[in-house]
Amino acid sequence: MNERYSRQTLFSPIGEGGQVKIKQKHVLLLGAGALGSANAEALTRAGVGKLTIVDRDYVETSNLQRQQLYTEQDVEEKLPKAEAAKRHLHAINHEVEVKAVIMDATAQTLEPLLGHVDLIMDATDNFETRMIINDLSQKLQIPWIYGACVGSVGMTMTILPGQTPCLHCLLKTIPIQGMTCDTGGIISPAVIMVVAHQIAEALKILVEDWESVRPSLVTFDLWRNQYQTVRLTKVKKKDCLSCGDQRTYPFLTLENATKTAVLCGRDTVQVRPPKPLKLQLEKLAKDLNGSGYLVKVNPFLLSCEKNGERMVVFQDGRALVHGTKDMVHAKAMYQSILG
Amino acid sequence: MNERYSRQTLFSPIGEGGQVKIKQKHVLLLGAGALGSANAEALTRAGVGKLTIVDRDYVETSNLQRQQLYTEQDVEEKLPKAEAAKRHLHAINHEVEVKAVIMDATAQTLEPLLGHVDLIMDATDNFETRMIINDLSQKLQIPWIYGACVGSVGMTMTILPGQTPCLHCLLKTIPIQGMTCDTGGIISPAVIMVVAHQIAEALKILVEDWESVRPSLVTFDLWRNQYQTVRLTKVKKKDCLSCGDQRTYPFLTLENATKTAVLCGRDTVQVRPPKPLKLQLEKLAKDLNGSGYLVKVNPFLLSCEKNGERMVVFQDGRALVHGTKDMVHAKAMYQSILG
Amino acid sequence: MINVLLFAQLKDELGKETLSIEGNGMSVAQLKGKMKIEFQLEGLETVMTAVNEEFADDETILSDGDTVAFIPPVSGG
Amino acid sequence: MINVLLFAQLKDELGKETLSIEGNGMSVAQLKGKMKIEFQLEGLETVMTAVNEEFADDETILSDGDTVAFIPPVSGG
Repeated sequence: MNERYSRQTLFSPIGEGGQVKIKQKHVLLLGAGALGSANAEALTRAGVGKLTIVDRDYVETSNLQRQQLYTEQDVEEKLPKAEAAKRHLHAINHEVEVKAVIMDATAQTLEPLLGHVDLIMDATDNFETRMIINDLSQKLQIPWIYGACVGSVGMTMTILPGQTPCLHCLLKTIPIQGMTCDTGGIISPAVIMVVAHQIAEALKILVEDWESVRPSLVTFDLWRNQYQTVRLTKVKKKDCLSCGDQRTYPFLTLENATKTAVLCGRDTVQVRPPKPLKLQLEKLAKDLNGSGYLVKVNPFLLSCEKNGERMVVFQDGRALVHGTKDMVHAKAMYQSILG
Repeated sequence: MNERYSRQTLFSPIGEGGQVKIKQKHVLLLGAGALGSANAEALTRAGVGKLTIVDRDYVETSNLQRQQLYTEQDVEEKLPKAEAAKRHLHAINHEVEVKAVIMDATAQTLEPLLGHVDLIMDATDNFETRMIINDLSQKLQIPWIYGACVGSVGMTMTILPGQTPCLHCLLKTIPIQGMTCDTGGIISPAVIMVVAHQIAEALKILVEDWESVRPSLVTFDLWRNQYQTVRLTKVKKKDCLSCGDQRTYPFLTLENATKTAVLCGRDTVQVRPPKPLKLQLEKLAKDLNGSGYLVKVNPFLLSCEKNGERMVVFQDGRALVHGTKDMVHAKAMYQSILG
Repeated sequence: MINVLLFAQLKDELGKETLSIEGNGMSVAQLKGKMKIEFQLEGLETVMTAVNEEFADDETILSDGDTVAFIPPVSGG
Repeated sequence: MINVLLFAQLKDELGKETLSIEGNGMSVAQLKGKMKIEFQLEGLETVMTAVNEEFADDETILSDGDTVAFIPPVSGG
């Protein structure tokens, strides 16, 4: 018996046999922010065989309030999150093979990483990327675990291809103008409550205890003392384009992705959503105002500024991010505001 | 605006005003094990003014699977948990004043630490210590947050003196022979789910949002997909000896504490519960057997051995811990088995 | 009567967690429309709906005694 | 009939989460005694009891339709 995992193997649904299985598995974790760092730490402590962490961001001061693993030193060094996470994880459990991938996750960049992956953990901050995960999960038959949080609220759901409904069955269109952590704030209990559910589901999947996998969506609000599970028995749609009979995996096509382009000579990146939106600019302005942005709005566009960066958002969802030529950064900023 | 806490002040029930209050508060955290380390990390990241951590234990390999903050290096150095936690917390947020107290918590050792404490967080592993916290909370009018976990199960409850029922109202006698992490095992999701609830309640108390404090007990089982809140409106007892009209704070007296004594010349510590128990030795033997102990049992006593240490437990709850003269260690071993 | 449960920020917008509303025979979409007008609730178009703790779409028909929960989807992380 | 909900290890001991049992007019203590005999459930003496999601003591009298949850107290940490 490995002393390190003794309390985990004592838990009878895992046992010695389960621990061996956990050790043989490869988990891909998408995102190394709040949900990502906490998920990474728990999976590493639990002794997963291999962990691939994908993230496009670096560590900033405002992350420290809720993102595990990271220290003030990481902020000072402006380390990419995936790399900083990898270093801390190695100090926690050198037995786990951690691979840090610093990149913007798109359908095209993600798919090559998914060979021999047993489970995808969602720790992203937007529905566009989740819909890509959802399509890849169906295409490659890899389970994934949706998790999301904002304020004191969170939500999670486990998707087993060929068995449960998929996220596309639930969300016919990608919801827009949800609250994001950049507009609604976030407290750490909401993060770790989601992670508690995600890791419990992950362990069930890794030890192949399929019967115990939660069949419902969970939603909660820790400040308002709410918790609800929602059964999903009627949700699976035969004509779902992601998991149905005539599936096309629509979110793997370039036309359904957010586009970015550097505008020559202007130090500006244009960000364009896959389909024109109809934003409620006044509402967006109110949210951004509350969150420290300097905002101007008229019926056609909204201009917001913070920390020397300026973004102009048009009613159809198109945006110009000024003061940068970095397309990944511009897209991240866009999604941090529009969700 | 302090950039570090920007996402937390954006959360409107906290706001800038709440952040100022959090900074002014002093939290005492009892225990630096699984619940303790995760609570310590969250409170430190949230920017509490002062954090006192009390723990009697040091970091071991078997802790790493679920106890945040700690690394393989801490195990190698056999650092006391309170001290190891303090070092890691300083790297995360140097603004928080962390005080590490390495000691066995009893009514007598705890009370002197509670001057100017605004909140007590429970991260202990036994009901005896919780009943001491509960009495001190009532005597000194300090809120406390009960939290406990084992296997995939957890439980939490917030106690506001003069307002809510206390733990003694709920538990007329200290339950014995519950599952402990040493007999039932533990997975990290159960830990962090409890911590999510405890930290949400802590933040409400620290920002003095009394209306949002959860009025019910929460219990859950993440593997069996169960979650239940239990209202406590009829629980408060006028004649409760801890919070009632004729209160005597019974758990602050020496006669209600577990006693330890070194048996001269025998390299053995005797541990004696406050009142004689009536243990189900056969059941205890079964639990211990499953958890890697070498167990012998007869109708009068049970003998168990692991890692070169041997303990003999009599049916009335008295125990002899062989191979040590360390009373704190012997008591910790006793409580890790009997809860 | 239909029992309505409001989650997260919807609870704050309305100032309470639960309410009873006439809605026998209505679809979920119709109930949303009615609530939008009566209570000036914003953003009900994009919320998820559960009827008796079961996920439901806009076309689901409601009966007296049903409990309808409106749950805003969450995208942060 | 009384609806009984079994939490945590009690669910495993009985092999299911819920059951219906005759118990109108019984006290919680009597129901515990009956379940101990009928299902060989161990350790019911030390579990917490909730009746209709409200904490209840052993003397609480039960009525048909009540939901009784048995919840083992947790001490680890």
